[in-house]
Amino acid sequence: MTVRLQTEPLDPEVEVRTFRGRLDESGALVTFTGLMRGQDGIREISRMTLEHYPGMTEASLMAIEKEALERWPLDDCLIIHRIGEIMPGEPILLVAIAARHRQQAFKAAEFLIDWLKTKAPFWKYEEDSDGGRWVGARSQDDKLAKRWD
Amino acid sequence: MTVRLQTEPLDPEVEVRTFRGRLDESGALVTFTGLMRGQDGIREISRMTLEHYPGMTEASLMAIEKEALERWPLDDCLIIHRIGEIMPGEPILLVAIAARHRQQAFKAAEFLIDWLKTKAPFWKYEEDSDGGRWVGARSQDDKLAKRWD
Amino acid sequence: MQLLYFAWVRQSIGTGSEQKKLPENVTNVAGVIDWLRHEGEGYAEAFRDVDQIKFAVNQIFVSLEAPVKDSDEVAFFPPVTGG
Amino acid sequence: MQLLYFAWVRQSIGTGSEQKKLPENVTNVAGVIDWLRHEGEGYAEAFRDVDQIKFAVNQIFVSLEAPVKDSDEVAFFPPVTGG
Repeated sequence: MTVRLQTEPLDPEVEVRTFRGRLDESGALVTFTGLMRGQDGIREISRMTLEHYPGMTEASLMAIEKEALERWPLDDCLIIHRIGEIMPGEPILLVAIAARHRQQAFKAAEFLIDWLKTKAPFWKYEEDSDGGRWVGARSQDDKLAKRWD
Repeated sequence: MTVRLQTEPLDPEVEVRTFRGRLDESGALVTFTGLMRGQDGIREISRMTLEHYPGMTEASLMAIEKEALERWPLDDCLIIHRIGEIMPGEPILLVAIAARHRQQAFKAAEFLIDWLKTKAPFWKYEEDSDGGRWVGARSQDDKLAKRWD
Repeated sequence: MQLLYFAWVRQSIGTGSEQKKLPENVTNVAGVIDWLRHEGEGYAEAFRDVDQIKFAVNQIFVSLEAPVKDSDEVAFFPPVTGG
Repeated sequence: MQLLYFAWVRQSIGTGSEQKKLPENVTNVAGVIDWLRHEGEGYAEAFRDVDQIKFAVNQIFVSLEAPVKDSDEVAFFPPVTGG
């Protein structure tokens, strides 16, 4: 059970290898990597900056992880989130879930990400050649999070 | 779009790193690794052997991948399945899916595994100290596969 | 006809593949099973309960009524358990 | 009271954190917002549309009616966009 925020680049494969090495009797390992997209369909995004609420962000990720562990029989669980400056193509978020069977692992992974996106205090600032803007919340994310109420 | 069967050990992190390196504008990367469990709740399993139908197995995995690509807008997709002898803790199956958004990637990953488990010609033979047996199909897998009819 | 057997079907019959001449009166998968059942004890054992068997003609899953001809590849195996 | 601002709330107000004495007649989050609105143009701008603002008291998400006291840490920020 690990929650980590880091300004350094995130290497998902190194993290997953370590995570997998600690597993014992898990039959299923699901991972999700959120990658920074260099365009949003309209603009070319040159850089993103992730702001967070020191203290509350970590506590909120731990609470989300705890909730997942109460809802599903998981063997282990990892959340790593970048903060600070992020360049296109770089991983922003890694979630890894190990369980006996795949169903629980998939459900828990989707749950963690849905709650993280709507309940953990992070804010994205995007920059392109015209300047910068704060990314607005997606109503789709609120809809997805409601699945778990 | 890759489908591969291999007798050699499967290194999920090496494969995912290569897969991720080829991505361009994907925002979401979902992976599933199926690991051999050294016990089934009753017995200690010392070894597993995976038999397949050369030709039909590859064709069937490619057909499942094609179906996933028709159902969801995916950027890329990878299926690697072990055949032959497998020891406890070793990866049996790796599925990786990249898409713009996470919803499609998660759905496609679950779909691929559900169909693979019920439609791709593989058969598991388990051995323990009492001898060996062919693993029976799980009715739970049939139920999960029916979600996608 | 190219016949293929996998997993415990292969073990019961004692071989994974064989070439046999399709009898003229056999026209579908159900007929192939009835014919093979009389080819020996291992075959009888393998095909005792048809509900436990899946079959493919030329590498496509089919039903018992699917037509077959002598040039086909017909495979018999248990429900799949990969992944 | 320890006040924290994030993202565009922080940018409007011009600082990420400040210490201010809570007025005696202010007892809940809605009251804090009404009070801060009169602290200057940046505050007025940040709190113009309360529907666009989320708030936490001592790092817990709360509603506008949540009680506050001078020793609390109160944070204001836009809807979250991590992940």
